[in-house]
Amino acid sequence: GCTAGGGNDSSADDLKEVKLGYPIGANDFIDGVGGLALELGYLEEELEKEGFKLNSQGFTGAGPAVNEALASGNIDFALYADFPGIVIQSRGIDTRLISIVNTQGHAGIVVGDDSGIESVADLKGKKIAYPRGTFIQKYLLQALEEYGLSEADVELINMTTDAEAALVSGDVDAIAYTDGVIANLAFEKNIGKIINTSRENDDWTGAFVLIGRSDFIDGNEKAATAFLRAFIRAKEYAVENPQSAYEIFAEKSRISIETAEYLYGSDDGAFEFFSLEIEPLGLDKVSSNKDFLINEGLIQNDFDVYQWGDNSYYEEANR
Amino acid sequence: MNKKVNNLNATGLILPLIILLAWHLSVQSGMFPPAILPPIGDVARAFLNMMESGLLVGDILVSLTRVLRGYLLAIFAGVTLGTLMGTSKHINDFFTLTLNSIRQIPILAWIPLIILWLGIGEESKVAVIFLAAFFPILINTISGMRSTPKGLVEVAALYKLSGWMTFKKVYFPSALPQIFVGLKLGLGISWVAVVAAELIAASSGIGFRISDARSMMEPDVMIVGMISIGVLGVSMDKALTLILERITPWKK
Amino acid sequence: MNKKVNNLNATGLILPLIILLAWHLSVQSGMFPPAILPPIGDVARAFLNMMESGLLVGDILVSLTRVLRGYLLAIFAGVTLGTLMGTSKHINDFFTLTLNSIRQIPILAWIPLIILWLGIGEESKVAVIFLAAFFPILINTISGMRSTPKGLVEVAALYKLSGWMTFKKVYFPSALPQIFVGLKLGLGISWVAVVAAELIAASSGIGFRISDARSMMEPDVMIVGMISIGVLGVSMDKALTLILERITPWKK
Amino acid sequence: MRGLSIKDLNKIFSTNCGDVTALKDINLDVKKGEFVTILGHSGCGKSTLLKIIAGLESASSGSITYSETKISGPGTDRGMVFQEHRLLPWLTIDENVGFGLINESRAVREKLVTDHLKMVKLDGFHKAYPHQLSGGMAQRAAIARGLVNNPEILLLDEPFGALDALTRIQMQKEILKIWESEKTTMIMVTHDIDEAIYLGQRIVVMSAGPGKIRSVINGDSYESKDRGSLEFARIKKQILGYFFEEENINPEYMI
Amino acid sequence: MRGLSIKDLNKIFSTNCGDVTALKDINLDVKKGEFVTILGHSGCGKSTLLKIIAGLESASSGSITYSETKISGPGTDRGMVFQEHRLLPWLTIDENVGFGLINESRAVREKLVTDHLKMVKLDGFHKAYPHQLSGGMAQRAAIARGLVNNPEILLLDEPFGALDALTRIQMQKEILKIWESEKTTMIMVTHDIDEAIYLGQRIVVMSAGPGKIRSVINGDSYESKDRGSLEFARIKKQILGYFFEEENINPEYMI
Ligand SMILES: Nc1ncnc2c1ncn2[C@@H]1O[C@H](COP(=O)(O)OP(=O)(O)OP(=O)(O)O)[C@@H](O)[C@H]1O
Ligand SMILES: Nc1ncnc2c1ncn2[C@@H]1O[C@H](COP(=O)(O)OP(=O)(O)OP(=O)(O)O)[C@@H](O)[C@H]1O
Ligand SMILES: [Mg+2]
Ligand SMILES: [Mg+2]
Repeated sequence: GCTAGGGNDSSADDLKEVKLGYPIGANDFIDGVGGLALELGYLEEELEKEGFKLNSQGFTGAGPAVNEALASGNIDFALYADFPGIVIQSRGIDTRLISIVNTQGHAGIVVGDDSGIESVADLKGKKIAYPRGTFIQKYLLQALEEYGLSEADVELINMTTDAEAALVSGDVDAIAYTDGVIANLAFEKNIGKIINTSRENDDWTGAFVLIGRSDFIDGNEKAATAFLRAFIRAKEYAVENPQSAYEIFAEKSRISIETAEYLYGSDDGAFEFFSLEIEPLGLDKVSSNKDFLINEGLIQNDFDVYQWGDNSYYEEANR
Repeated sequence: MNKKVNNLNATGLILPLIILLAWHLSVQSGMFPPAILPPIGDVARAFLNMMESGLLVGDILVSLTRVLRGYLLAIFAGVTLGTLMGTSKHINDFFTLTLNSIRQIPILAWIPLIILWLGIGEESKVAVIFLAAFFPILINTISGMRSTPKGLVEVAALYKLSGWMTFKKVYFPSALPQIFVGLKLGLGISWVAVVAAELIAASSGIGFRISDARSMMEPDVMIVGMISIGVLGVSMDKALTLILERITPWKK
Repeated sequence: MNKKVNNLNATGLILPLIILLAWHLSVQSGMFPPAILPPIGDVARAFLNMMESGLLVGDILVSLTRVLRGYLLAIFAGVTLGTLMGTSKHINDFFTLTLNSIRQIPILAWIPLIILWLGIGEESKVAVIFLAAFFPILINTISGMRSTPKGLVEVAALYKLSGWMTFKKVYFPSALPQIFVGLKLGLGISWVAVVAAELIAASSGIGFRISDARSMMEPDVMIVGMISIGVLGVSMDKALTLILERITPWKK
Repeated sequence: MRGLSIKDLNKIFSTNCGDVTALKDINLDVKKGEFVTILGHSGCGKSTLLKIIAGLESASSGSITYSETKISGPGTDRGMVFQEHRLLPWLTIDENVGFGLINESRAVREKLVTDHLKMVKLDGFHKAYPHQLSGGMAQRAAIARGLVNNPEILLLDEPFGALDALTRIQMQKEILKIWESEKTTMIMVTHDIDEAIYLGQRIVVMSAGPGKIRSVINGDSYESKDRGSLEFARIKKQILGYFFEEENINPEYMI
Repeated sequence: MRGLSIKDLNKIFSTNCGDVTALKDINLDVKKGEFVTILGHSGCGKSTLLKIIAGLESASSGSITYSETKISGPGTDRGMVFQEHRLLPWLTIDENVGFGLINESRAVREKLVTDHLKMVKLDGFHKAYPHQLSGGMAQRAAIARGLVNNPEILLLDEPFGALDALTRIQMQKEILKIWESEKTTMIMVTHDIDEAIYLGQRIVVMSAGPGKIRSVINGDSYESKDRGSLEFARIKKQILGYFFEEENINPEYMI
């Protein structure tokens, strides 16, 4: 990589580069508090204060590429759902869980408008598309169970991409996907209605995390702290100006303000779900997600999530 | 003949061995993280596991069926249309612009439309493979037909051979070596496309296994998948070479 | 000559017009949901918006640079290695097995290794395009070299032409038409691979735009991307045809 | 008229060095069953003329009819042996020779092919491929192909050019035998003056630049078929005279 | 010995119909500056023999030396004109003719090419491509290519087969002129007995199945160069005798 862009700016040259990777679905933007910190420039500012220069990079098509970049040392930090983080840690790449940025990653189920399906219970015998190996898989199984259905009662179809085309063409009856996607389908594109979301049960939600390579963080602890500081500032901004925060989310994700409010306004602008801190509740959730992955045979190596998480950066940032 | 084949195999094995050695040494040196480039032993173990559980054979059969269906369709359509386009200027003019445009469009971009038209069953996976294999076969067939010596076409004209007979006796055998270049390329690309095809609602198949292993960071399984495809592809390619030799006895 | 080109364009436009009409009618009839197949008007509007904002031109320039770099590298490597393999049995034996295996392996499966070796910058995107374009060029070059008439090679041997001069004066011009078949296929595939390439850490480029629009369910933007690639690809393909005609004046 | 009639025929090729007039104002009638030989400098349009008669090239202007019907393409009434052998590389010799007999039954085809391969002394090479034959052998196979389906007019473009002296004499006799028994109309291009006189009832002498008919000589007398006769020598001298008109070579030298 | 020496040469091809012995026990010495012509039935191995001398084919057994050195491949001391013209389709006629002069300066090359194109009467076709020429014109260009770089031995494989009578005579005279002025050793395959006697100091008669040397005839006397002489007729009769040995054709008929 040739990064020597402006050779005469000596102060910029002295800064050490920190590379952050995250999955993107839309317009090079990651949802949530991280996206807000990036968009508002806080992340860049905080890192610069500690002598770092931010190089952020979105990865189309989510998880795997971010993990590959992290494993091969092409990025230092990753901001994404806890599932890929668990996968990479379980694969023996030495990483550190620095922050649980969101303890309420939502998912939902959307069906065709005139399908006659009103609740999860009606899904008996139907085809449901879902992305295998993500927290949505866990949510879907839990939701089905809650409504008295087992895996055998429905036809589950693994679709990591293009599920919406299958819904539109009638090849599947329902899609389980992330909150953002189903809201987009239901409210923006008007091609379906939401029959269930993880808002119903906090156990069904996923978590979003910031992790970093241990060999980078050791010696560059200040970079990790700077991330947390920026996130804290972004959360404060959102709490103080909820309306502008919704606007930013709406604009960057190309959705309407109403949809943004639906997605982020569940606690009326308190933004409690941007926990940032690594507290026991969040760790429990991550740990149960890890257990799910192991039970499903998706990963083999167990590890201790409570050891993985390291709240010292949050504490340092709050000091 | 037989001796030649053996010779080829011996020389051909040098480079793979060098690659294996380089792989082994670079993993040993700790240069690459095993989460991306695992030790050869891990791959062997993953292979044995997948063989034992029947997973690998199952995946191969599923993907092989898809590849064969898409590829055979592509041969049929590519050779037929290629013949028409290579021998008739009108047909050529009619299709060239459209096919040339379609040819450039990424396969991944087709997937939503393919799902819309063909659903999420086998048809759509076969269609993706067809779309990938069709163009190399088409273009090589056209070019092969065009390079048929005019003198020989004149001989057919002289004996008033029907269009079909002229095709069978002159154009086709003349174009055959180049059609086979297309068939080989098309076959290779069919296997390349199998991953894209199995992004559409698949839960088995070697392409699905590769994507799945990738998202679960199981490079050993992934490499087993890659090697399986390599071996399958090479075997089918070799079969094509033998068929070509068999059906073109005039080429020595 | 000029008239011929115009003729071709006129006939070639019939099919695209039919397709446009079918598109229009099927959208009007409500057969397909606009979320997947939007009205032509929407696509035109999206096109104008993207032109106005400079997004489209920017994306095209980014992707064009990548395609050109990967493609030119593939031409260089494919023609060089293809010449060596097509003219020397030893070199051919040495590489065939390995390259034939690699050729079958899905590009998407290479991405982890490419990231490992080349990082997430431009190099890795260029590598994906290279990998896709290389094989059609290689295989057609080999086949073209092999079909050089032995009688003409004998003439070069008679005059004790050096290996290089024999290549330049005999093998190369003889193989040229088929090398161009490879160049055309390789070019098409470069554009097909641009989406796969831009799945690696990209935030602009026409392939990125397509993936992005796809996940955002913006079929109008997606179709603008597809058509842009189609138009670009056809123009470059046409340019290749003209170059071939220019440099092979002996072909009428 | 029953037979071939060529009127005011012109043929112009356009090339990258401008237009080339290959044939200019050709007028020639060939009666049914006649044996006409054509002599002329290299490049004077002999092959082009045969191809136009065969229907493989179209005339730029003028008319050409056979049995009162305009020739607008090839027909099974006309056969041709090309200057190059034009055997199909992927067919064995017997398949090549049987190429024009595709509509015949297998048995008939095999019989005819075997007979003709014997005639051109290629028995034993039934299953060989063209690239395994010498130049002369390939040309003999091509002659067999031209004869095998017994056309009404046979167009021969220097068919014996690649043959050795003995085979050549034998082939000349075979052609005469076929001509006499089958009443085939023969139009043969040759560059051997002796051959043209020996075989042709009429000898058409063409001149080049542009290709025109210089003269048509009658060589149908019994005398002219005897290579030792005075008549033969006279005709040869006359032809050489036309050839050497523009040159300063003494035709005597050649005889 | 200065010159070419062939000892116990054999050549066997393996084909799908089994092995073909193309040449059997060939022994022949050609002195420097000599003009040898080779006659023989089609398929008796004449082209194969020339290719082995040129170094383009290897012998199956036996030895072949030039100036005491074993021939193991082509050399600029030996030139060849092939039975088919073998012009490179992508080169214009002047580039084709200048093909063997790649190491010469541009000026020298142009001069030599222009001279030789004039000699074979192809001036005006400098920039044409081979496919635009008639068969005879292409063969003339090939002859020019063979002559242009003035080899010590020139191997000619039926070079005049496709030429018309006049051009043929002119080319024969040109070849003789070059032979006399350049002292080039010439080995020419032909199927024209008159030509073989007229040009050759010695005439090698080959017989087929397998290809062997039947006889070598001396034709170097002044008398034998006169086509009207008794000596000429005697040699011709002798050759036809060899040819017709196995056949029941009266050689008288041909003379
Ligand atoms: N590449 C080859 N493979 C197999 N057989 C061959 C090959 N080339 C020549 N032959 C055989 O060798 C014999 C001699 O061939 P060659 O071309 O030398 O004959 P020739 O004397 O030049 O005949 P012609 O006068 O017809 O040119 C023939 O029987 C031919 O079938
Ligand atoms: N396809 C073509 N394109 C352009 N010019 C051509 C073409 N075919 C033939 N000619 C030209 O037409 C003229 C006559 O050619 P043709 O082959 O009929 O001569 P020919 O009398 O058969 O000569 P030869 O005895 O050498 O075979 C030549 O000047 C040649 O250059
Ligand atoms: Mg001719
Ligand atoms: Mg020969």
